[in-house]
Order: sequence, then structure tokens, then C-alpha cells
Amino acid sequence: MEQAILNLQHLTKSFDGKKILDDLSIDIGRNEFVTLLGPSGCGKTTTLRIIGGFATPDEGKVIFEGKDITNLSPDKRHINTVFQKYSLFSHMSVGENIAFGLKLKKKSKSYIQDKIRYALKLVDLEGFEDRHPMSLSGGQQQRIAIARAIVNEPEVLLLDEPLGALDLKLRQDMQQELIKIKNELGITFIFVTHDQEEALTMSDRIIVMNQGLIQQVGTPVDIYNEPQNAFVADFIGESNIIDGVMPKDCLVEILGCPFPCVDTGFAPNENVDVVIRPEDMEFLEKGKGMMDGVVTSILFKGVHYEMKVQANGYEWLAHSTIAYHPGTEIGLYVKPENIQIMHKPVSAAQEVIKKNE
Amino acid sequence: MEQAILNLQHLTKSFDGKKILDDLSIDIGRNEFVTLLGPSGCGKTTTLRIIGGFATPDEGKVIFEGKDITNLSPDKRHINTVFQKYSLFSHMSVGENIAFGLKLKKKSKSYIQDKIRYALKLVDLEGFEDRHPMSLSGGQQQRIAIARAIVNEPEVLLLDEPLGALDLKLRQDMQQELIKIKNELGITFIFVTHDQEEALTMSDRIIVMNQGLIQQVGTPVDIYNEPQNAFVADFIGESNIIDGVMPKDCLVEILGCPFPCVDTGFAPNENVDVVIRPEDMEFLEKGKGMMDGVVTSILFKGVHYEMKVQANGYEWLAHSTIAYHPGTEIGLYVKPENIQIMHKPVSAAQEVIKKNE
Amino acid sequence: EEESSVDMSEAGGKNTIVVLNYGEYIDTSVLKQFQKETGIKVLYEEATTPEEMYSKYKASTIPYDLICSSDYMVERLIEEGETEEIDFSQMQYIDNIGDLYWEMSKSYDPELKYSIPYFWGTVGILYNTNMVDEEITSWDSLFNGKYAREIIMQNSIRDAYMCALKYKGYSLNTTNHKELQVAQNMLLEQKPDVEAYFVDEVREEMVAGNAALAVCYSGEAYLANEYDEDLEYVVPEEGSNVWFDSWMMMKKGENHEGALKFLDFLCREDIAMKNFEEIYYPTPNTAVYDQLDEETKEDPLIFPSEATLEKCEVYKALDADTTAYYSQLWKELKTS
Amino acid sequence: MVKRFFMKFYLVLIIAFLYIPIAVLVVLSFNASRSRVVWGGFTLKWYQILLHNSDVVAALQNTLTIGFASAAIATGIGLLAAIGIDAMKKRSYSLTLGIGNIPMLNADIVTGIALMLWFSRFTSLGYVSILLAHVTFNIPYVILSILPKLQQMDMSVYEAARDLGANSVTAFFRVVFPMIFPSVVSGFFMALTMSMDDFVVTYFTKGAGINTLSTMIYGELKRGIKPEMYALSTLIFAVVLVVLLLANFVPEIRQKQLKKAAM
Amino acid sequence: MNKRSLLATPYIVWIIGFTVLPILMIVFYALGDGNGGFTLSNILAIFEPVHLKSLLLALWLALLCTVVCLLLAYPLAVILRKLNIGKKGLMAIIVILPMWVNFVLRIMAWQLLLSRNGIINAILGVLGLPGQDLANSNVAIVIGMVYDYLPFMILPVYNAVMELNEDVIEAARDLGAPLSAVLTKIMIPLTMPGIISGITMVFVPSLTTFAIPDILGGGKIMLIGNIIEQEFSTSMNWNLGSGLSIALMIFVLISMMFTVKNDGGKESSVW
Ligand SMILES: Nc1ncnc2c1ncn2[C@@H]1O[C@H](COP(=O)(O)OP(=O)(O)OP(=O)(O)O)[C@@H](O)[C@H]1O
Ligand SMILES: Nc1ncnc2c1ncn2[C@@H]1O[C@H](COP(=O)(O)OP(=O)(O)OP(=O)(O)O)[C@@H](O)[C@H]1O
Ligand SMILES: [Mg+2]
Ligand SMILES: [Mg+2]
Repeated sequence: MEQAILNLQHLTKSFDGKKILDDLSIDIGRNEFVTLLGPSGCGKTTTLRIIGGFATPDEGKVIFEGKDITNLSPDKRHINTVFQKYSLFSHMSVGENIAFGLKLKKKSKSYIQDKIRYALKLVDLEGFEDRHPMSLSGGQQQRIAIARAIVNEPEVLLLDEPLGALDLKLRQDMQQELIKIKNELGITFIFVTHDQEEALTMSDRIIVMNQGLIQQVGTPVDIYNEPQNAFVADFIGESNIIDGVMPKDCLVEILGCPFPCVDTGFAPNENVDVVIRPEDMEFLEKGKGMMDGVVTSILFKGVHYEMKVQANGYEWLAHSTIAYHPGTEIGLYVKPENIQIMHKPVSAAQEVIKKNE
Repeated sequence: MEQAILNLQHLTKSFDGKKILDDLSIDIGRNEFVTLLGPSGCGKTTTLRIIGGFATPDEGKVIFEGKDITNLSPDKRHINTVFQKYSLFSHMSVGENIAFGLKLKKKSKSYIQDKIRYALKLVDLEGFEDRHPMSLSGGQQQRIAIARAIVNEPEVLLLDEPLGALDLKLRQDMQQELIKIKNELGITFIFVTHDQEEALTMSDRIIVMNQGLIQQVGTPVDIYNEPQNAFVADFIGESNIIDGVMPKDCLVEILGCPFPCVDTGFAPNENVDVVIRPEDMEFLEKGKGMMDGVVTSILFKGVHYEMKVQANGYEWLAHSTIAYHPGTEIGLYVKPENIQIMHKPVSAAQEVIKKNE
Repeated sequence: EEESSVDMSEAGGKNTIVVLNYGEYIDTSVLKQFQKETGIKVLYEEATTPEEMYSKYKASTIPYDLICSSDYMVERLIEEGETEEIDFSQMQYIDNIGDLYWEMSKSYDPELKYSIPYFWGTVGILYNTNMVDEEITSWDSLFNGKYAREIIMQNSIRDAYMCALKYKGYSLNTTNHKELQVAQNMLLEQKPDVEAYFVDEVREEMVAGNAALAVCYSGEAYLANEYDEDLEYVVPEEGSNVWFDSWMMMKKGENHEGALKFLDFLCREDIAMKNFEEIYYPTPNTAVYDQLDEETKEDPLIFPSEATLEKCEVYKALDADTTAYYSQLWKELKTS
Repeated sequence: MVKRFFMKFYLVLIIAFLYIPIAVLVVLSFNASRSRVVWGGFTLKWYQILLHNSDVVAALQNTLTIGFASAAIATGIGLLAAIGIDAMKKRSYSLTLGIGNIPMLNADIVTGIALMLWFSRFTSLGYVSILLAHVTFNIPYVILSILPKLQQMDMSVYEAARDLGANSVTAFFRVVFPMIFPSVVSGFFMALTMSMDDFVVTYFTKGAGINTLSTMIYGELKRGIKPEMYALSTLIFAVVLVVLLLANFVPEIRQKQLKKAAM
Repeated sequence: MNKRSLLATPYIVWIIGFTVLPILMIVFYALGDGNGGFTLSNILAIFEPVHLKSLLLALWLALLCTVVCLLLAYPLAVILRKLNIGKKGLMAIIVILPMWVNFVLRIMAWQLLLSRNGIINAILGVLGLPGQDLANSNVAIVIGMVYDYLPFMILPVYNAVMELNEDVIEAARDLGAPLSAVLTKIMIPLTMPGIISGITMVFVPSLTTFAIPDILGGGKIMLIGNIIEQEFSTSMNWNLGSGLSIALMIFVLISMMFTVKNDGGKESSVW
């Protein structure tokens, strides 16, 4: 990544003696859309705060366009943030909030007016200029926070769960708008979300974090389809994660049943983690699958039903657009290419993951 | 609903002359899990505030167990709230926050200790008793807010986007825990979320709101499968909503193509709205479907791919676990039972919906 | 301490008297001695200015038995009929007050019925011989511009105008607006040369050497001289003000008998001596004077010569119009 | 680091400004000379005289009891008032606040004489009348100290407390009060200070035979302030300072000891 | 009036009992001509040149004092917030403690410090610097006023600044605001209630003070407070004194009302 606009080098940060970030290094390319994904409290906000200049790392550097900005004050960075808690200025109207950064840059009145109108339109809050932030609903406040950051056309935009308070419909619209803005203005986005689907849809690259450590960096498809460890697999989507043994290449024994698979290169009889996505679990008639089971529960999820199936002493999670009601006996089948085999964790870092499963 | 614990009767509320709630009536049964669902700013929080006693309606009544509590102060209601903005007490530790309501009820020390431990375990924050709310991450604060409300074992619990700041994994755990608590303690839940899937998964009943008006009330399956109007259909999940004409029962003409369907009872040649869920769009070989089209874009969504297909002048949204790359020519097919036919809006209330599509 | 929580319920009783006096103007042990000897308790109160005393006496419900105030205020209260005739025949020690002082107090208590002189003194110029190389004899040195920013004037209306009036040879009790206007012009012209108008700080300022000349009360001058021998006091040759602080018995009082006892007590030699030693202002009590050593008797800072006294006048209460005019002039002077 | 140094330097400068005059008085209290401008050598005699002067002790007692009582009452009334005023509409808000500030904007002597006329008419002058007068001029300081804090506060926590079953009073004391506590403290101290400092109003509203330190000190103005007063000021000052240091550092030290013991 | 405003009842009763009614007696004097007649001349006397002049001078000095107090107190509050030292109550006491020494003594100490042969000049002399003629001047008056009233500015401003939410400051920094803009655009507007309180508590009393100009100003000037004091005490003209007091009160009240009304919100009013 020669064109990196931002390099985070070996960032470490502790609070009260507890390490929140542990030797975190990432390079972020110009005009890239990078998402930080990870469980609550894993250090996402802390990372953004260091990039934005609101916290200094105990160790490590932040390099922006080749220059060390670790100790540069936030106002001197070409970086803007959409804060998790909105942080709107309560003593200013919505319009004044949005105009704040522009006024500081001494833009002309008409330019500012245009920008306010443009930004409010973007976040679907036309005509809200004169409202007071305190009288807005949660989602409305969040959208104003986005508008306020975007009008400044920063080189890097940090977004801390910017769509968290929005409903699906609006969120999808905003997702599209954000991507459009990113492409139009050539802004680099660093995005924090707790919504896996959002991460998968929007990102060029996803960084999965846990307890201050990077678990995996990759494109959405990589992360989803080739999780590097059980934590990622589990976190990035609902999964069946089971212990298995590889007697030989392309065969894995799970709960006593042999499953053909496509993975190779494991030691003979190596203990492995096996990941199977619920949507890859196929329902056949009883006796026709690899193992038989009984549906124990069903949940309506809109797009599909989610069923739990008891088979060989494990409770499998399976999705299907057809409802199989509890008590139904079925056969389960998984295509070899849908079986993911992973080494068991050995390092300390990977132990952490195990603990979180 | 004879067993209703709470009746909202004709609630109307305006701010600055703008009607936020318009003649809203709902009955909520004992031990029911009711979700308010609707776009940002539609009046969800306002409704909860009226139930909680923090706002008085301009008109209408709140009846709790048969008694009018419209003007009762919040502390005298057997109702607790998890606030959208957490509202933790910053001068108290996490433990003191949780103990607040119990101390007021003069519970014994050991009882309170047990409850704190139980509640913290529930929200997966064991050992956080002595932490200060300000030093917690967003998701952690939200979980403390839940713990603080739940220990009081109210008869009705109001939750305003209580899982908004949590990642999928934790959210699903919390969803299950909440339902467990509801069943164990026999609490009635009134839940606000902007997450359609969450609403579908957790609720006994969903109330879809828009601009202060109720659009539809029903079970998750009803709402998803039988949306009463285009707004609900659109809001509750991604949909293709197209104009159509019904020349006769069980046949609808869309974009010039005849589609067999299962709906009856429309006037001959009535103009209708047709809703087809993207996951119901099936891909066949070119020429083998009802109409031919070209894939124009593809997006990875984890569980499936989302494709846009240009066919007969309309851009169809379609889901599939198999990737069809832009440029691919395919045939589109929809099973008759997956085609939803709805009357066009006529009333003023329905006009509102139309505007929001 | 009991005394502190005394409430007004105690005042007016047979065994108490209420007394109002200037601050630090009595040896407080005298009060205790009085109570010991007579069983009468003194509720003692202090004030800084005669006007304060007046306001407090007139507007409050406190039953003051005795007030010690300055000549013109005594005159005013007598005129307003607030004072009670003193039955001198009941007083054993009244003869200790010298005739000269009775004579002089006629100017404010013409019938000599209502007041008894307590202390007296003059107003003059206190100057620092280190900073002034001539002998000061006249008010002129305040007005001739020689001591620019070295002069401290009295920050009270009458004393300030008195200097100019006396310099010009007018009476200090004049009500003639023309004469007052002349004085005003002099003061206006003098103002840039004045370092400050002070009341209470004059002595310390002079001791500190912050100014060369100051208009000053004789008692203060004496104290100043104690600290700094270089500070000399003179009553200018044009004459000046001689002031009296006298005791009055008040109509409002509820224990005239006790009050009379207290007045008599104050006139007793030993008591008057105690007060003199505490205050060191000239005393009208001849019995005390006679006991003093020669040096003190002859100290012009304590006891001015009769020649000096002859040139001096006592302030008389002014009518409302003149007071208002004074006040107006003073405001103009200060805001100029 | 440099910035921190400058910040501390500024802090020291302001504190010096506030305390240098006090230092002057402390020095004077050890001056053997009665004159404040002449150094007569070091002495402790004023302290001795002070302790034997029952009048001073009585005045001190009056000053302190009136000070604390009036500050406490004013804080109570002012606190309630601030909460009430905060909820008022704009017009009654500015009217109430404006009228309430009258005692502050009147020259002391006007307030003093007005109250004297008033008390004289309806009750007698004495200890209680001083107390009432002090409460009166103290209230605005309390309100002006508490009100802004209330206005700045996010009331959502109050709602949260109500929701958890606290009635309005409990919610106030358990949640709002701790948050505005610092301003209540500073309001109390301002009131206490104003009370201890006041001369004119006290002078006109007090009964005969009652003194506070300030009426005593003013009484002495004409003839020169007694050095005992410097000694007394020094003593008061020293006592408060010691109490303050103890209150601030003892808990810290104890905590450290506890930690040590735990290890 | 809503329920919560009822809490102000004891206060309202108190001000009616001990402020409004006593003031009515002053109004009574103000409207009297001393002989039982009615007149407005005592109140209108404020427009006489001497009175107007002293009022304007008092305004100017009070304004100067207020501005200096604010300029000293605000940075102090910000620094205390940054340094984050001590408990909040502690700071209140440290600031107010000097005031526990009697006013007369404190002002007298300043006289000793500032006078010609005073301590400051002595120190300057030792350092070989020329002495300053500070005493008995307007500068000395302002120093004295600032000294006396500074705590009343520090405390409310400090309380308000401590209350500021760091999030909002960060948001402003993020949007490119240098520290100066954070101060003027965010911190000051948000702490305005505290600033207004401080201004009121400093400006109003310093407008009516008379002791400080008498002692530190060498008695050479008369502010409106001195004039009222003089009418009451030396000239014994309570009618005029009352009239001027009432006029002054009306003047201040109007300017305060205007303040609150002017910017449309009670949260953030600008003087
Ligand atoms: N100022 C602080 N003092 C002490 N601990 C802190 C502080 N700020 C953050 N932490 C801790 O650091 C950890 C990481 O916090 P951070 O806010 O970065 O989490 P996050 O990944 O953004 O979580 P979320 O998704 O819940 O917002 C948390 O455990 C939090 O409690
Ligand atoms: N105090 C108020 N003053 C004026 N308008 C208000 C006030 N409170 C809410 N509103 C307006 O009422 C509408 C509904 O607000 P509400 O908070 O109920 O929305 P919501 O459904 O909870 O939205 P969200 O999902 O964004 O939280 C919004 O348009 C909001 O701007
Ligand atoms: Mg976060
Ligand atoms: Mg809401």
C-alpha cells in the first residue's frame, strides 16, 4: 500500500493499567473505506480518538501523508469525526452547527448557505436549519452530526457508529449517500460499526478487532468466507463452530461423522475448528443427509426462518426460507466447499479469541 | 384483549404546532412483548415518554390496569424505562446506579448486592460495580442502563432502542436474555427499535408507526408477509414496490407482463401496488422466466448477494446466495404466492405513507 | 459570654442603661466598674459619626439613655427636643468640669441644661518637619501651591470648608453663599495639589511619610507625634475649629436615674482619669487636669493655649438649606 | 509541559494576588508598635491581649453564629428559589430575579436604613433582626451561584431517577443535588463571607450592646485599629486554613495508608 | 406557574417581606419633599450634572472592574479545569478564604501596599526600579474593587466551566476550531449563565461601593455610591438619598431586564 494516507504504527494505550489497544498497526489507503468491527468495549472508539487527536497513544505513531501527527492538535488535522454521542452544540441551531467548521474557514455566506442546504438534503432533514438540537429525535441528531462533519470535506472522515440510531430504511439510504459522498469528494472513510451486515456492505476493507488486538484484516468477502479464526467466524455472522479432526486432506470428522471438505495442508489427525454458516445447512429428507436431526425451535426472521436442529449431540443453527416446525425430523447436508476448517489457536493472542467464543 | 395491562387511548401530542402523535390508540396485554417500529422522528420516543409519565398528551388517556394514570407522576407508576441516551448518574458508580431504585424501595443490603451481581452478569459486565459510567464505552453504558431498569422488576418495562449500540453477537445474546427475563418475571415489554429484524425476532406484536400515525398492528409474520400498505411493506424489509393493474382475480399485470398471483376481490382493472420481496425473486436462465433482464450491480451481504436487475424498464432488487455478476442476462421468476397485491392509498393518512416511500 | 446575647428585652429595665458613644472613646473597664458599684448594667454601643448616631437614635426603637456626640449634633438634638434636662443638683462630681468649658459649650447648649462636655480638641495642621523646611503658621500653606500632592485634607464637609473659610477670615458657621462660594473656589483650585482626603487614616499616613501636611485633630496629632517626633502640630493663626464631644440624656431613655448616676460616675476624678489615660484628648475635667504633670499640662498638642482657643469657633448646627448647599458644593468639588 | 508550567504560574499569581494583603495583616499582628506603618519589633502580646478580651470573644461568637445561621438559611431558601426560578417562564423569571437582586444593588446604607425602619416598626432590634437582615442580603448570592449550574444541567438524569421510583424530592436530593453541590457550597461560602464582612446593614439593624467583629472594627476606625484585630484575623485565617488542609489531605493520606496495608 | 416554580414561594415571601416592603419605605422617602409633600425631583435629581457625572464615572469604574475580573477569572477557571486539581469545594474555599478577613482590614492592607512609602514601592526600590504613584488614584480604586469582588466572579465562572462537557469541546476542535475559537464560540456561550452571574455579582456591588473609593482613591472622587451615602449620613437628606437610590435601582433593573430579554433565551443571555 504505497498510497497510504494514514499509517497507524504500533499503537498501544492503557487505561487504569488495563491495555485497551495492544500494538495496533494498520495502513489505510487514500479514498479507501475501512471499517473497524468488533465487540463492545474492544477499543474501536479509542482508536478513532487517537486518529482524531483526542487521545495520545502510550506508544506508537500516527502518520498522515508521511508526516507524524501523533501530537498534532485535532484542529490542525485534515480529519473530521462523527461522534458516537453526536456532541451537537446545544447553544446553536442546526444550521449554525453545520456552519461551524465552514465559518472557521471563513467561507462566504452564500457558500455556507448552499452547503447547509446540501447537507440537510443529504441527511433528509430539509427545513431543519432553525431547529434546536435538543428538540430533535435521536436519529435526527445523529444525522445532523453527519451533516456537520461532511460539509468540511475532510481528507479523512472518522465515523463512530454514525448510523446506529437509524432505522433500516434510512440507514440503507444513508449508506448509499455516504458511499456516494466518499467517491465524489475522494474522502477516506474510517468507519466504526457494530452491524456486521453494514460492515460487509459498505467497506473496501474490514478490520476485525477484539480486546485491542487485530483479529483479521481483509475484504468483506475474505472476512466472511475465510475467517482466520473462530472469533472472526463467530463474530462476523452466526455460525456453527464445532471441534473436528482431520484424518486426511479433504476430510474432516465432526461429532463422529465424516464430512468431505476442500481444505488441505493440515497435519494428520490435527484437531481443528470447523465453521459452517447456518445458511449453508441444507435440509433434506430424513436419512438422506450426512446426519439426521430433529428441529427443536423456529424463529421468524423476515427474510428466512431460523431453526435449531439437534443432531449428534450438537445444536445446529440453520436458516431456510421454508419453515420446519419443531419436532420435524430431517436430514442435514453441507456442501464440501461450505465447510471452513481452521487451526486451533495456539498463541496468547489467539487464546483471547477462544475465551470470547 | 380483556387482559390489557395498558391502554393508550387517542393520544395526541404536538410540539410547536406540529402534530407528533395523532390520535394514537393501542391496547397492550399483560406479559406481551410489543415493539414500536418506525422511521426516525415518527414519535416512538414521545409515545414512551407519555407512557413513562415524562410528557403529558395534549389529548387522550393512558390507562394502566383500568386506572387513568395520564397525570400520575413517573415514580408512582409501576413502569421503568431504559432511556435512549442511557442517562446514567455520573456521580455514582455502576453499582450505585443499579442499586438506586432498590435502595429507594428499602431493600436489604444483601438483596441489593445479589441483584447487582445478577444484573451485571446478565448484561455481561461482571466486576464493573466500581467503575464510573463516564469511563465506559457506549455499549457498556447502554447495558448498565438496562441492568438499572431491570432490577426493579417493573410491571411494564419501556425500552428505547436499548440494544442500539451493541454488536450483533451481543445484541442477540441480550435479545435472548431480555425475553428470558420477560418470561421469568412476567414483565410487559414495550420496545422501541429501528432494527426491523430485531422487531421481527423478539416481538409478540409489532406496531408500525409513521409520522405519528399507526400504519399496521400485527404479529411479525403478519406484518412481514401481509403488509397492509406500501409504507409497511417498504419499511419492514427491502422490497420491490411496483404499480400494477388487476385485469381479473389472480392475475396482475406488471410493466406489461402478466403475473399469476393468489389475490382476489379487487375491482376489474383496479390500479394496485404490487410488492415482491427481493428474496422471492428467482433467477432462471434467460427466456425461461416471466421477464428477461440484465444484472446491473452486485453487493456482498454476507448471507447472500444483493443484485440489481434491469428488466422491463424497472430496476428490480433481488437476493441470491449465488453471485450473478453485472452484465449477466437472466430470466426472472416469482411464485404466485410471493406476489403481494395492495389497494392504492386513498385516505389522507395513507397519502402520508405514499410520500415516504 | 452573656453580654453578647443581650436582647432588647433587657434594655429599658431598672438595672440597665443604654449608652451610645464613639468607638474607642472610653476605657471599657469603667463600664464594668460602674456595674460593680451600682449594679446597673451598661448596654454600650459605638458609632463612627454623629450622623450615624442621629439616624440610629431617630429611626430605631432602641431606648437610648445617653449619647455622647459632637457639638453640632448635640445642638441639633436639643433643638429637636430629643434631650432631657439634666438635674445637676443630683450630681456629686459635676463641679469637676471647668468653667471655661461650660462657657464654650454655650454655643451649642445655650441654657447649659442638656449636656456635659466629655472631651474636646482643636483642628489644625500636622506637618512633617523633614519635608517642610519652614515653620507653618497659616492655612496659607495649604493653598499656596507649594506642596503639590503633599497635602492631606479632612474628608468631611465642614472641616474641609472650615480651612478655607478661616483662611479668608470668615466665620466657620457662615451661611452666606457668597463666602461659601469663595471657599469653594479655593478648594477647587487646591484640589490638584491634594494627595488625598482622609478621615481616619490621616495619622498613619503622616507617620508613614506619605504626605508633608495634613489637616488633623489635635488628639490625633498628639498620637502621631508619639510615633514620629518630626511631626509638628499647629493651630493656624487665622483660627480654627474647636470641638466638643458632650453627653446628653435622651428623652427616649427609660432609666433616667441610672443615666444620671452614670454621668456623675464619668465626672468622678478617678474615672475621668482612666478615660483620659486611655484617650489622651484634652479633658474638661479640672480635677484630672490638676493631677497631671507639668509636661503634659503644657503640651500644646494636648492642651492648646487660651490664646489659641480664642481664635477658634465651635461648629453650630446648620439649617437645612445651608446643609444642602454645602452638600452640593462638596459634590461639585469631588466630581470636578 | 511548558504550557502546564505557565498554567501553574498563573494560578500562583492569582492566589498571590488574593493572599498578599492577608500576609501584610499577618505580619502586622506580630508588630509590637500600635501603628501600622511603624515596625516596633516582634511580639506576641496582641494574641495574649486578644484571648483575655471577652468583648472580642463575644463579638467573634456573634459573627460566627450569625454568619453560619444566616448562610444556612439563605442557602436553603436560595436553593429552593433557584430550582423554582429555573422552571419559570421568561417574564416571571426575570422579574423575580430582578427584584431578588435589589438588596445587592442597593447601597448598603439604603438597605440598612430601610430594614431598620422596617424592623423598628414591627419588632425590636437585636440579634434576630441582624440575622433576618443578613439572610436577606445573602439570598441573591446563593441564587446567583446555583442557578447557572441548574441551567447548564442535563435534566434527563432527573427523569431517570423519577422513573426508578424516586419522588421529586428524593430524585432531587439523590441525583440533582450531588451534581449541583459544588455551586451550593460556593453559594453558602459567599453568603457566609458577605455576612462576616458586612458592617453597615449590621450596624443599623443590631440592638444595643451586640457587636459583631465588623461593627467592632469599624468602631475603632477613628482612633486607629487595635492590633488585636490583626491577631484575630490571623488566627481565624490560620484555623480555617488548617481545617481546610486536613479536610483535603487526610482522606488522601488515609487512602494511601489503606492501600499500603492492603499490600 | 408550574409546580416546580412553587418552590420559590419561601423566597418570594421573603423578598416581599424583607426587600420589597422595606424598599417601599425608601420609595416613600424618595417621593417626599421632606415637608410631607409629594415630589419627583429627588428621583429626577439623578440627571443633575454632578450626579450624572458621578454615575457615569461609577459605571466606567464598575465596568472596568468587571472586565478585569472576568479576564482574570475565566482563564483561571479554564486552567483549573485543565489541571484538574483538588476537589471542587476546596477551590471555592481557597478563593473565598481571604474574604473572611474583615473588609476594612483588607482594604487597609492594600493601602499599605500601594502607598507612596508602601510595600510595593519598597520592593521596587530594593530591585532598583522606580517607585509607582499608585495610591489615591483610579487605578488604586480599580485594584481594590477587583481584589474585593474577584471571588464573586471566579466562583460562578469556575462552576460553569467545570460543568462543560468535554465531548462538545472535542467536536469543535475536530471541526477545525483552534483553541481561541473553542473559547469564543463554544466555551463562553455555553458558560454564559455562570458569566452572567459573575458579572451581576461583581458589577452591581462595585457600582454602588463607597468605601473603596474613599480609602484607596484618597477620597478625591465621588461615585454615585458615595453621593447616596453622603446624603444619608452627612447631609441627612434622606429624601434625596432615597431618590437617587431608587433611580439607580431602576437603572440597574432595566438594564438587567433588557439583558435577559435581549437574546431571547434565559439559558444564554449576553450582558
Ligand atoms: N477514559 C477511560 N478511562 C477508563 N477506561 C476507559 C476510558 N475510555 C475507555 N475505557 C475503556 O476502554 C475500553 C475500550 O473503550 P472504547 O470506547 O474504545 O470501546 P468501543 O470499542 O468503542 O466500544 P463500543 O462499541 O461499546 O462503543 C472499554 O473497556 C472502556 O471501558
Ligand atoms: N421537546 C421537543 N420540542 C420540539 N420538537 C420535539 C421535541 N421532542 C421531540 N420533538 C419532535 O418530535 C418528533 C418525534 O420525536 P421522537 O423523539 O418521538 O422520535 P423517535 O420516533 O423516537 O425518533 P428516533 O428513532 O430518531 O429516536 C421529531 O420530529 C422531533 O423533532
Ligand atoms: Mg465506542
Ligand atoms: Mg427516539
